[in-house]
Amino acid sequence: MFPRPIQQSAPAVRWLYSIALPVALLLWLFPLLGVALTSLRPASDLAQGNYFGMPSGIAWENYVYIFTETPIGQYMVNSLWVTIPTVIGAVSLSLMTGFALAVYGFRGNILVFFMFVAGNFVPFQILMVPVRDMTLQLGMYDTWYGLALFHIAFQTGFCTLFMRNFIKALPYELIEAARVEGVVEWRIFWFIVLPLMRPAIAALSVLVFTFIWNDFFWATVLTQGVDSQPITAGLSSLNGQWIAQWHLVSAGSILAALPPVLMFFLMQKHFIAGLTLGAVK
Amino acid sequence: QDKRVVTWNADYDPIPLAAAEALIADFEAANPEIDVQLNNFDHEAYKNAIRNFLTADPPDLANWYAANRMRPFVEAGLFADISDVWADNGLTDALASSVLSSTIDGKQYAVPYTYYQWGIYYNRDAYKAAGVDLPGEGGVSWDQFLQNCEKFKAAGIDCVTTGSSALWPVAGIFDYVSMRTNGYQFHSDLAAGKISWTSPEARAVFENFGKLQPYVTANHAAIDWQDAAALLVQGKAANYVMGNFAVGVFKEGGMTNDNLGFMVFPEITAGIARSEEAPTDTVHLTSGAKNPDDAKKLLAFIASADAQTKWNGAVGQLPTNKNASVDAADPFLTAGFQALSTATGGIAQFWDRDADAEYAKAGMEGFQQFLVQPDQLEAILERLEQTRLRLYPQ
Amino acid sequence: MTGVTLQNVVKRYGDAQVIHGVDLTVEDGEFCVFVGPSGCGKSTLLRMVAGLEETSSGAIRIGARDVTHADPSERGVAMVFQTYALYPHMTVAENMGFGLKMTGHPKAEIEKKVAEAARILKLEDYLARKPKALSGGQRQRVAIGRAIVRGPDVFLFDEPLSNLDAELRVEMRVEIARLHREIGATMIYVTHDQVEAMTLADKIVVLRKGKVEQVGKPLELYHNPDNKFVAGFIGSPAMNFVSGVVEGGSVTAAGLGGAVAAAVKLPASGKVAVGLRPQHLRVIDGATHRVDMTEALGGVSFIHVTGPTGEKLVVEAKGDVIPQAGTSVGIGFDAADALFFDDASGLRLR
Amino acid sequence: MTGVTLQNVVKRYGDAQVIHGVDLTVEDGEFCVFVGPSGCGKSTLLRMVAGLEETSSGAIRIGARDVTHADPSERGVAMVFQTYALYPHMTVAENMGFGLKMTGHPKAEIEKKVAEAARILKLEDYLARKPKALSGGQRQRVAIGRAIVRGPDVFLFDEPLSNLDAELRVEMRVEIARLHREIGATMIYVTHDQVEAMTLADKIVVLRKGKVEQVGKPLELYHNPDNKFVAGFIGSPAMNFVSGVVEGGSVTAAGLGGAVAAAVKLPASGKVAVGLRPQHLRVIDGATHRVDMTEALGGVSFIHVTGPTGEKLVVEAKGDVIPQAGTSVGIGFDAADALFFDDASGLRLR
Amino acid sequence: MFTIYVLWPIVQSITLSFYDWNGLYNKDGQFTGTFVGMGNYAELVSDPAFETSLWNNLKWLVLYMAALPLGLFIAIFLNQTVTGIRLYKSLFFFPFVISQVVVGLIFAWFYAPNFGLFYLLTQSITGQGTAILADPDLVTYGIIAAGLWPQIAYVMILYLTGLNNVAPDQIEAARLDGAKGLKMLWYVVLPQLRPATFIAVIVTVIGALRSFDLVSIMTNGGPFGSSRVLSYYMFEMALGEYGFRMGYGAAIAVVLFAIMMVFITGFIWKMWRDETER
Ligand SMILES: Nc1ncnc2c1ncn2[C@@H]1O[C@H](COP(=O)(O)OP(=O)(O)OP(=O)(O)O)[C@@H](O)[C@H]1O
Ligand SMILES: Nc1ncnc2c1ncn2[C@@H]1O[C@H](COP(=O)(O)OP(=O)(O)OP(=O)(O)O)[C@@H](O)[C@H]1O
Ligand SMILES: [Mg+2]
Ligand SMILES: [Mg+2]
Repeated sequence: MFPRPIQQSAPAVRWLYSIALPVALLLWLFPLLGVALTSLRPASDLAQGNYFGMPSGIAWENYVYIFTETPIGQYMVNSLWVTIPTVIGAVSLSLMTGFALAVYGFRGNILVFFMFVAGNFVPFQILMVPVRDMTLQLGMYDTWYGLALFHIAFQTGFCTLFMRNFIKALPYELIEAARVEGVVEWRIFWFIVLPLMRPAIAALSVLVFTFIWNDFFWATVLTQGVDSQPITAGLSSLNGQWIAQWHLVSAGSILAALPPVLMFFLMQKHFIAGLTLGAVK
Repeated sequence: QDKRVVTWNADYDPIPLAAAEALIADFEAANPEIDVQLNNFDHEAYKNAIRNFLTADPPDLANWYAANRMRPFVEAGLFADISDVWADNGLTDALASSVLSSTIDGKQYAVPYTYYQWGIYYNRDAYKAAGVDLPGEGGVSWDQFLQNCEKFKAAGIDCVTTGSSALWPVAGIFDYVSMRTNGYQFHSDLAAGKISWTSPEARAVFENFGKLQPYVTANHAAIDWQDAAALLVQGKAANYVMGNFAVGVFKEGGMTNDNLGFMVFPEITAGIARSEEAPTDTVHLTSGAKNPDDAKKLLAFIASADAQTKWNGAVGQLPTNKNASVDAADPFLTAGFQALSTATGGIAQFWDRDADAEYAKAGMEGFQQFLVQPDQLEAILERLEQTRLRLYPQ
Repeated sequence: MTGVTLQNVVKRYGDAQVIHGVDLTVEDGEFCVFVGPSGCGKSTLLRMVAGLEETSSGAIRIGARDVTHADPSERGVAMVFQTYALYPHMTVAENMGFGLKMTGHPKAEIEKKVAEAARILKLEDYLARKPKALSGGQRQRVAIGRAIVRGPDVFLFDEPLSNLDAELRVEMRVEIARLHREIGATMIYVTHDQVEAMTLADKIVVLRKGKVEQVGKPLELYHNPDNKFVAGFIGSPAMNFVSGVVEGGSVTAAGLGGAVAAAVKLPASGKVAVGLRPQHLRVIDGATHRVDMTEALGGVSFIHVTGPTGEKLVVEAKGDVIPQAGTSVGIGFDAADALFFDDASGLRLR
Repeated sequence: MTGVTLQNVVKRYGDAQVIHGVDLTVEDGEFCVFVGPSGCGKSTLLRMVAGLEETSSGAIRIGARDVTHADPSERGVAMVFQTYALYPHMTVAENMGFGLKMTGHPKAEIEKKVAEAARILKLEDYLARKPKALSGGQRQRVAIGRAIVRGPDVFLFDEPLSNLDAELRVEMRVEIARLHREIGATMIYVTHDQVEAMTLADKIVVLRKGKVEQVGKPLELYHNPDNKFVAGFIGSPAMNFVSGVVEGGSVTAAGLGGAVAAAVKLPASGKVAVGLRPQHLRVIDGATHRVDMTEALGGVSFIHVTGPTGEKLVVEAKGDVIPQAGTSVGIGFDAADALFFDDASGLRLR
Repeated sequence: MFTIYVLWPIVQSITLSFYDWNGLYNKDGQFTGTFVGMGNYAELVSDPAFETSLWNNLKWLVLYMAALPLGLFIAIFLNQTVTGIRLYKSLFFFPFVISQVVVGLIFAWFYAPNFGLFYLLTQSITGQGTAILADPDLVTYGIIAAGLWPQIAYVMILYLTGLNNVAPDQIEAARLDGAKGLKMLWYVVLPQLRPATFIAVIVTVIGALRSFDLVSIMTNGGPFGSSRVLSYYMFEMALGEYGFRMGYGAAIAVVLFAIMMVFITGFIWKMWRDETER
């Protein structure tokens, strides 16, 4: 309703709007487009200073190169190893904590809940030294599971907040109705709450997936080698090697950006629902 | 199959790695009862990893750097005293140039096996393009160098280039200006926090540094040393104060022995014995070593002239053992060998290895800032002095 | 015997007491309706019977069993919620059979019972649909069906029709009445709709601020309220009240224009309230009351008048010939229709 | 002259036409009510007058000005929404003064006008409160106050009372009637509540599917509907319709048990619908109709019966003596009360 | 688990901030730090790098807020129903989905001296190319601009959903009241967007204070530390090549935590109010 629907304004304005839309989009995504283009430029173009002109050809070989000559594939696999268990772990844990916090009014409920919320906002830095130290002591430093374990723990805070609010928003009568019908609590959780949580689970999974995939800080802190570093950290160290080879940096960037972008496009509805429901990260 | 195992953690890039493996093969051939297991790390990751594995799961040997860089580990008792290796193999003599940097409190903790010289690499084509006379065999004088810079500037060519986004390249320039102005001992004392930044000597260094400043590539703070190398290759810059490892990059960029030149940094204060920068890489015995005896054998082997000749020959660096030889076909190596062996003033490690880590960092930031904002000199000096007083209370 | 008995039942939320010792017996097979103003505790009382709220003190018995502290599932009750509370991810059949499935009944039995309930409620054609694809009335039927399937002793309804529009409400009301006749189970029904209460109930319980004001058959409450609150609450439009003074055994109500003969036992002196329903009043010639407004609804008209004391009255009139707003009229009534209430306690004087 | 005139007004949404050429004149100071079934276009029509919906074709005039394409704020109208649409972040006073503030009136003047409106609506004590802290009725008053403050020529109301509970609704209805008497501005009022329409309107407009079915005074529509739709729509409970057959100048309605004398011009032959309001029917001895259900509401009872043809009738009965469900009765009526409608067109036969 | 990984470390960090520790255990695995009391904090007060970081953080905080009006502007621009608008909305949202690492690289490329688009742009305008990342006075703004890109996208989505929930009847009432354009926005729409604004402020503040990735990727805090922020400085001190002063790093983290705590408290307080109102 706000602003006034464009359909109600003069044809000239409508025409202007239809022009302005793509132009604005182009400007907005300009850096991204530039990088995408650069990733397809042959190295020779860059060497000749042809940074922005017509590329002399489409160089898919840049992608071939980074796959064959650099461990980017390994980095991506590492990312998956970290991301997928984290999504599964954090979501399933938070389903239970969220249910407990939303449905049972035990003492300290609100306190525990606020703990989760507050933990969610904590600057990573304050956790860094002890978490790194602990991971080291546990012998999980520089392993995907060390990183995933931390992510699960940390994301549980956010996910619980999200799940609790979602379950709270379900009509409480549903649970009461089931109780009157003689359904025990865990079955209520399994047969009533869980199926209704499906959209939330989807939204959260997508969200957590992108968060974790894009995480850089913990990747730097808790991993260091090709064998366990996820793509973000990997890209950063490759960037150190690909000095002045912007076509490679660009190709790597595009690759690193691809999974979350795909995820976003496939699960757009859930993603945005998740963001606005959870709203905090 | 009852070989005794020696474990060795290293941080080699592919070429040095191959050379190290060859070295190990030679050693194992000579000592068939010993099995050396090299565990190679990513170069950057290694700096982090060493702090962990020395405590958690120490190998027998570990790569690291000499001088101040090894001090924390020595003080935490993580590196073992190997004075006996030095004594037993006559290394004090063979590795004479590296004794100082391997020694803490009178004991040796490292076996140096390679270093590389720093100096000025220049593009002959750029000289020609700007109509500047090529430097002669012994380089140019300071005044001449500055005059050349003026000409380069007129021709739109950066006289001196560097890429300081990682900070350390500026330290190379500063070290040279510092050593040429006040000599090696001054550099060493400055790095050790013994000299005030506001002293006349220090000011003199910055004055000379300031003469160079206008001719240094603008925006060097935003680029990496490789980016700057590209500028030299493309002839957009004429001179580059760098370590010998950069030669590979220059050549990859298309330069050849014909248009790439090397000279030592010009003399500034007349009469000061010339000193050079040559960062040394070392291998250490860890305190937690499980097989120290065989590890010491390997250390001795690494220190030997033959092993060093071979390894450095493969990698293109200079051996620390004075009895080793270098590839005569490589003009830069021979020049470097020549420069170092005639450096009567002394061999410096490099600012960030001679100085304590925190102090080194503060210093480099100051150098970089000075190259960007020379008018901030007073503020920079004052800040550095404060840092010095904090880290080295008088 | 599966009636419901409440014995001095009390509910407290923290410090706030919302149910103040309710005693009530609902007979086996009876249709009992709770009415009362919003917030009086109808829902709370019902939910205590269901076991969804803890009982702070007192006892609740269903049949002979004391269920005061029993789990909802063990009480043999079924509840129909205002919001229906259908499980949105299950079909109608699954919704209805869910309770049985969870308590481990065999599949065939569940199916039979669901089919039976669907027949009673004419839901056969919708069994495979999800609740979303149903109209409001159909959803309401499914909610009732879910209750029927389990064959409970007691049905509980919390304003089951208030989310339906007027027309459907009438229809479903008739449906529930039929259902009660058909199954004959004990039912407790919460509503704030006069008509529902009057037409459905065997017994109406009027609640006010967590206390029972009166219990009785609908017309009994209408004609024979125990107190001023019930008199004013039951019946629409509401009863007119005029304050009167007892003087020497008779009542003088200035708002009605004078003395009212009272065939009841009056206090020696003091104030009373005289109650008269709009249909018991009529407009006559006179000049005691001023007409504020008239509302002609076709078959019937309501005349709002203000008496000499400023008290407002509503008069129901048949036919269309009604006085103009602003004119003055008199008010006539049959004193036998008047009810009298003690002014302080509100109790009916009989 | 600030009446409202609609001239062949049409509204289309894309291809769907929802208002089909409405002609209507609302006189200056008149209280005009739009009624009709849900979705018939009442709100749309009102919003077109307000300028919130574009008018696809036709003309709208307010007073002498053609406002068909004028901006809402320029039309001199004020609207009261069903949801009140109060600005939640402003106090009552700010809410009421907002319109004047937007049009740049000086502060002192705004304050004066707000105070005046608050006095009329008895809102003086709440001026500093936010809407959240008000009851439903008070909010409604603020919404009206906001309209008053701007001193518009025409007030528009879209079901302003439907979010209030029954009691408040009556109260606010009286309030609005008083307001209209007091300000005397032109008002257009949309509702689906029979009683509101009958009691408030000077003129009722019955809409159906985007067309005007009949316009007239309330009782005129009640007693003298133009067609079957209006007859069935106005009056509650609704009129009973029984189909009859014209035979030789008289009507035979089997559902009523035989011939009905018709004092109207009948077609030569064919079917007609006979309309009789519940209060015009009475239960008599007989066995033509079966009693389905009875609803005793106290003063009045409704008896639902099914005739021999299966047609259902509702009979209104005074008093409490009513037949039992399941018994058989006869139906009596006065033929003069019956209305006759053409079966095909639904038009009233007169 | 949450306790082990989140709550307990906070306590540990605070404890650690009173020690001087180089991150090494000796060969017996014993902690080698020494207790220095408030020493680390005392040092912080006089540490110019810390001061720079704090200032930069302040700049981040203030300038990041620009994401709010800009995001709102784009949201309003896109809040129409024309064909394909859904696609437009999601494309506009793109930057947010991309890793900050990638964003950093993209902008580094954009700012690169000599051939970076921004450099060329400034060159063509002023004749003198500006290498933002080499300029100590501009570098922080350059990084903030990069950070704003995804942040604006995020805020935009929040506002878009907010706009979706704006009560149409209030807008209509305001139209009748004669409010238009900016007045409408200011008096009627914005107050209704308060929840969205609140969340946007929170995420923006957190984003500003967590600004680690971009600094690390784009400049490593340089040139000469002028683009440091607390979060990066902490990392540098604790795990950087010239760092390994764990205690000092912990002290920085505690300061950062204290700043954040102000906002966390605000958020919790508001949530608590909502919760109890319900
Ligand atoms: N959880 C609670 N905590 C405190 N007081 C409560 C709680 N639930 C209900 N109450 C109070 O108990 C009283 C009775 O509430 P209840 O819902 O039973 O009223 P009701 O008669 O059903 O009203 P309505 O007709 O509006 O549904 C109310 O005054 C309410 O404020
Ligand atoms: N934006 C729209 N697009 C298409 N059709 C619409 C739109 N708005 C309303 N309609 C249609 O116009 C018709 C009239 O709607 P309107 O809201 O005026 O009905 P109403 O009489 O106010 O109904 P109610 O009593 O339910 O409020 C309806 O059939 C509705 O479906
Ligand atoms: Mg209730
Ligand atoms: Mg409507």
